[in-house]
Amino acid sequence: MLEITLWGKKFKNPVIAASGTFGFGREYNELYDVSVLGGIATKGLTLKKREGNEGERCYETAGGMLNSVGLQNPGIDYFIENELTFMKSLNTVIIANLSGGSIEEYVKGAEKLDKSDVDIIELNISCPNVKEGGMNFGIKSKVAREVVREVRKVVEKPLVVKLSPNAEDIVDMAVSCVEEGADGISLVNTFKAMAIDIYKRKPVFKNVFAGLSGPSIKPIALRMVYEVSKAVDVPVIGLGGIRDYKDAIEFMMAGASLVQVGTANFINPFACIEIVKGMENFLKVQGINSIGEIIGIV
Amino acid sequence: MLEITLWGKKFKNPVIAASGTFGFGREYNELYDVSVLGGIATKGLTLKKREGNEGERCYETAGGMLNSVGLQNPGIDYFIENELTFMKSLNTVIIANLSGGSIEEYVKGAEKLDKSDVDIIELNISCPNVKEGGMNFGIKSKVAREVVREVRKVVEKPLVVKLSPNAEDIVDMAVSCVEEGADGISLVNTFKAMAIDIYKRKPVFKNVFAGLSGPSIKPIALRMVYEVSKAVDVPVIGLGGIRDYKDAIEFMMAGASLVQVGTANFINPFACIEIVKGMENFLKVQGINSIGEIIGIV
Amino acid sequence: MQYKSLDVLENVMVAENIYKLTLKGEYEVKPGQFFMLKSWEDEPILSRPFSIYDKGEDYISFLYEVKGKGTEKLSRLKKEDKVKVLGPLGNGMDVSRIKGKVALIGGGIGIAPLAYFAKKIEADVDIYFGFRDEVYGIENLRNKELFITTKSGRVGYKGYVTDIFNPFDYNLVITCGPLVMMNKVKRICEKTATPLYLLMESKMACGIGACLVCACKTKDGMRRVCKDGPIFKGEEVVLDA
Amino acid sequence: MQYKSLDVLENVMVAENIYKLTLKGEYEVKPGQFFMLKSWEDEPILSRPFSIYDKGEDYISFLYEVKGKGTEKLSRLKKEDKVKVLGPLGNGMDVSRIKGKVALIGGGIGIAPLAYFAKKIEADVDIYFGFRDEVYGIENLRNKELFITTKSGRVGYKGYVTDIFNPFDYNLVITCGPLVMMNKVKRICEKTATPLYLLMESKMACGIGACLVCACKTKDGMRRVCKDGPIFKGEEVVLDA
Ligand SMILES: Cc1cc2nc3c(=O)[nH]c(=O)nc-3n(C[C@H](O)[C@H](O)[C@H](O)COP(=O)(O)OP(=O)(O)OC[C@H]3O[C@@H](n4cnc5c(N)ncnc54)[C@H](O)[C@@H]3O)c2cc1C
Ligand SMILES: Cc1cc2nc3c(=O)[nH]c(=O)nc-3n(C[C@H](O)[C@H](O)[C@H](O)COP(=O)(O)OP(=O)(O)OC[C@H]3O[C@@H](n4cnc5c(N)ncnc54)[C@H](O)[C@@H]3O)c2cc1C
Ligand SMILES: Cc1cc2nc3c(=O)[nH]c(=O)nc-3n(C[C@H](O)[C@H](O)[C@H](O)COP(=O)(O)O)c2cc1C
Ligand SMILES: Cc1cc2nc3c(=O)[nH]c(=O)nc-3n(C[C@H](O)[C@H](O)[C@H](O)COP(=O)(O)O)c2cc1C
Ligand code: FES
Ligand code: FES
Repeated sequence: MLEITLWGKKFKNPVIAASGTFGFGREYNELYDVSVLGGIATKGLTLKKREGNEGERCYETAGGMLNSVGLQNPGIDYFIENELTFMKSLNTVIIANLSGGSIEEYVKGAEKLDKSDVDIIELNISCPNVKEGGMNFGIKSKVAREVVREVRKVVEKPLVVKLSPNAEDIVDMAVSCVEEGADGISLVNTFKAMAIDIYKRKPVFKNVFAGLSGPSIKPIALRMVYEVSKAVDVPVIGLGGIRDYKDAIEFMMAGASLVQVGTANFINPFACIEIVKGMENFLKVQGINSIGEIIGIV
Repeated sequence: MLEITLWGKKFKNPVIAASGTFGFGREYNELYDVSVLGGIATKGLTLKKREGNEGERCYETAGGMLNSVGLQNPGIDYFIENELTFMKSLNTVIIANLSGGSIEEYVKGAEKLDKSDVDIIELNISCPNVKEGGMNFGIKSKVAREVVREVRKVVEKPLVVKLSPNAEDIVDMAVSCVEEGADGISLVNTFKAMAIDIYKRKPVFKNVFAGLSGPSIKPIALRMVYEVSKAVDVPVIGLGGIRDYKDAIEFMMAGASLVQVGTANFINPFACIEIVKGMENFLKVQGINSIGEIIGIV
Repeated sequence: MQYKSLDVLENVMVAENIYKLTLKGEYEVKPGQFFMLKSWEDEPILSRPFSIYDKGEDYISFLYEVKGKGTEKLSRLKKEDKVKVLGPLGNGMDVSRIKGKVALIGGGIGIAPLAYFAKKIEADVDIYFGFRDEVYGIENLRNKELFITTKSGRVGYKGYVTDIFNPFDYNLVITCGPLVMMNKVKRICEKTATPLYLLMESKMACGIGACLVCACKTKDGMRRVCKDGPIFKGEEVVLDA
Repeated sequence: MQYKSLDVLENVMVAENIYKLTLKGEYEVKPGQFFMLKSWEDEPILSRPFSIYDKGEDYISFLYEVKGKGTEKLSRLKKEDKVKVLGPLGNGMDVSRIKGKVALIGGGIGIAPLAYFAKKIEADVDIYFGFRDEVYGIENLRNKELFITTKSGRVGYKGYVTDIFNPFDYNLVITCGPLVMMNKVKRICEKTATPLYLLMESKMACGIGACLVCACKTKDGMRRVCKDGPIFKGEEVVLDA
């Protein structure tokens, strides 16, 4: 009922754990059998190991949280050697989230992942372009185009591009990525935001800015998913603040073929499985035979 | 201690009731003496009376709300004849929020308001451009420039431009408006967002999209105020999700000279006065002599 | 209009999903007026409007149905808990001026405000209350002419209030309930040109007339349920249902 | 590791701003392990980490200081309320292997986990607890060598634990408390090369090692307080304070 096949991959259900909130699946698998999920997106992977940011990494806001983890990860080689075999054993679709600081870094990382056993590559373009003054690759369509074009050249696996909600024009961004060969679009990543410690009279985060996620961003994320779904003809993965099955259904009705769940895992460690069960129930009660029927119905 | 003078106008304190959430001050004045506020921004005024939107006008989200009031207002002439005298009697700074559907409409409205007794004109560019397919004036700097330029020609009073957070590039937008003669910048208006009724399988709002406001948007609004304050040399009015004095202090430390309080009035009808008192206390406890000392300190 | 924190005196379930909440406080309230209540901290961010259901010297009470997050949280209130209360709000009706015979027509939880009308109207009153199955909210109406209908037939006439109500008999009709019911009542009254008042509902944000969120479509344009209403004249209101 | 909803057996104030919370539940827990607790619905969105303070066959208890929104909400818990509990989490320590003489050095609410260490360590233990003014969390330590310091001088030695603690006497030191204190203890122990373990704190999101929010800077790079810790070897940790 919840099954869906995209890019030749069979998803047991449309619920995927979002990148950066689920590690490589090991930890949540100690809590419940994560193979019931539709898929898992890995922590953002870079060519080389990264230590991530110093100082505060997390700060709560009304209905959401700011994070400044800064792409801490063990590097792609380590991932392939030490984590991927375990992940593949989980019997769910494995999505490698590819991050980078330059086009070359993205391309080299993509080459490695494309040769590995991951099912799908999710290109995270919400990364600071270290060579170009640190502006995010995901802001200007022109810049994003270049990354997608170069990465596409070396990737044979399904390539999903994950957009930043900070993009100047989210629809133009999505269309540009598809034109450059993206097989799918996922959105949204975190919103550029900040917090100030009024007693210390300083930003809470060393980097000043941090990424906002969680239920608070849902209405904006949903709008973006709706707009993008109407504009592109590749599958869209919707995310941003999904915390229960109702939110997930909203994203699918808005046009998403799959959804991802991030911050909600922290709000409720069983969030992903409860969403799967909730969606199943919803379809039954509403007399819907297959989830496909409601995708983009709005 | 909280007093601040800008554009030759004396504000008792930096707390202003935000446009559209405080009517013309009459209603909240039945609850408490609104003359204790630094100022009041009127409901968005258009040249002609408007009935606003049909269908749902309000929907709650995590830490925020969506509204689709659609600029219902009695028109500028009615305002000047029937509301302004009362507002002026309140002994606080009166900011007329000017909205419009075309450049001519803005200009004609501005002419009338400029001849009236309002203290400041706040140009709300988050309005759909009826003539150009309904795209918001506040998205592209080029379009906003035109409105500001034309309105500036007919306005002698202080002219503050209120930005939309949906602008493609908020800093470029602010700089453009200042270049065209804005005396100040206020930000942010509501975020373009949506909600879906999963049982009816339809958007909650007739217009599909609605504006997100409230505590949930604060971290993004604060970031934008910080960025804009660093980029322009006119005073900035910060708003978006302020619900207590701590939020207000954050905005001022980020660079705002004044703050506005919108949705929080609904969360707590005494929000504005509690924020004024809270700021006063904060300054005392922190040994700060004048609010000016912390503006932009971060 | 005041904004206060009041003590809960009682919060009891009176029927399935229906509760009666009594708060300690002294107020002057007209029938049809309402209060914005909030007994929680963060979510939902807005208060919820409830009509005055009953009132004594030092208390006010509300009859409410649990519908969503807000009313669910209200239902958990215990004696001595606190509720934030804004009100009284809305136009309400000066019932001392009413002359002739009055019909009060309520459906479901829409009977809540009408029970207070019944208590305060000194003129001759007939009450028509329609329920799905269980009957509630009639404990103050013992000496009145009370016609009950239930859809299930459990109590009173099996069917709808609009089946048994005849506008000929009345000089004034006041109604509150689901839109479909009010719409029917409106059409019935139009036939006989019987003066009608409707108690309208709408999602609210400020509750005091400042935000224009609670629009009601009328012949004179959009009006505010919270300030210009919730009582509107039958001929004024444009019902979409 | 489990995620469950547990009943509150008791929630009492034991000193100013310090509460002891006891929950009904059977767990196997090592000293130094912790649980993520949440007794509220919406805000704050995240659970809060608390060290195991005491444990019986069918209960676990926590000693906590009210700091912000989360702990304030915990402090309102009453018997029979529910708390969502994820755990036990973190490395904890296998104290049965400890040999020789141990010093436990705690400051403020940092004594909470150490009280459980004291209860479980069978080797010879000296306890050094420093407080600002009021003393708490020592009810299970009656038969132990306990050195109390208070900044105010109200109880025990007037001053800091680090004034009276001599590392020469110990084969192992375990410390938990404010960063400044732990930093001092670390420097003291380094002089005598006394093996030291620190219980680190950090803001947490997932609590189980998945999100990398709870980073602790170590000689081997950033490590997770919730999974690789909260107990770290003294020589590993890079303290910024
Ligand atoms: C002037 C006025 C007086 C009222 N008096 C009473 C009363 O005496 N007793 C009583 O039980 N209810 C009364 N209501 C309705 C009551 O305010 C809503 O049922 C309540 O706000 C629902 O809140 P919730 O958080 O439980 O539900 P939500 O989660 O907000 O919504 C649950 C469902 O109820 C609908 N709903 C929400 N708010 C309203 C609303 N204001 N009007 C209509 N539908 C709504 C939603 O669309 C949704 O379908 C009154 C409403 C108004 C405007
Ligand atoms: C492994 C571990 C075990 C802990 N054990 C205990 C315990 O047994 N008893 C106890 O009282 N406390 C313990 N803490 C600290 C406790 O988790 C925090 O005090 C609590 O999360 C504060 O929540 P709050 O919502 O009340 O405060 P908030 O509103 O979140 O914050 C209030 C203040 O506390 C600071 N703060 C918040 N979270 C933390 C944190 N995790 N570490 C350090 N400072 C923080 C904030 O920066 C702020 O200054 C432990 C922390 C960790 C990481
Ligand atoms: C702690 C944390 C770490 C994240 N790390 C990554 C990452 O490495 N790569 C990425 O593409 N997105 C990352 N994200 C973004 C999420 O995958 C997701 O896009 C975002 O949080 C919005 O979804 P949510 O509201 O469901 O969390 C991270 C989010 C959080 C909260
Ligand atoms: C019900 C409602 C009506 C509004 N109407 C207007 C308006 O007419 N003109 C305008 O410039 N902004 C309007 N706004 C936007 C607010 O002034 C403010 O910019 C926005 O809500 C963000 O601030 P807040 O989070 O404090 O509410 C409205 C907001 C709300 C919630
Ligand atoms: S609820 Fe704000 S005007 Fe009625
Ligand atoms: S809190 Fe998530 S890794 Fe430690």
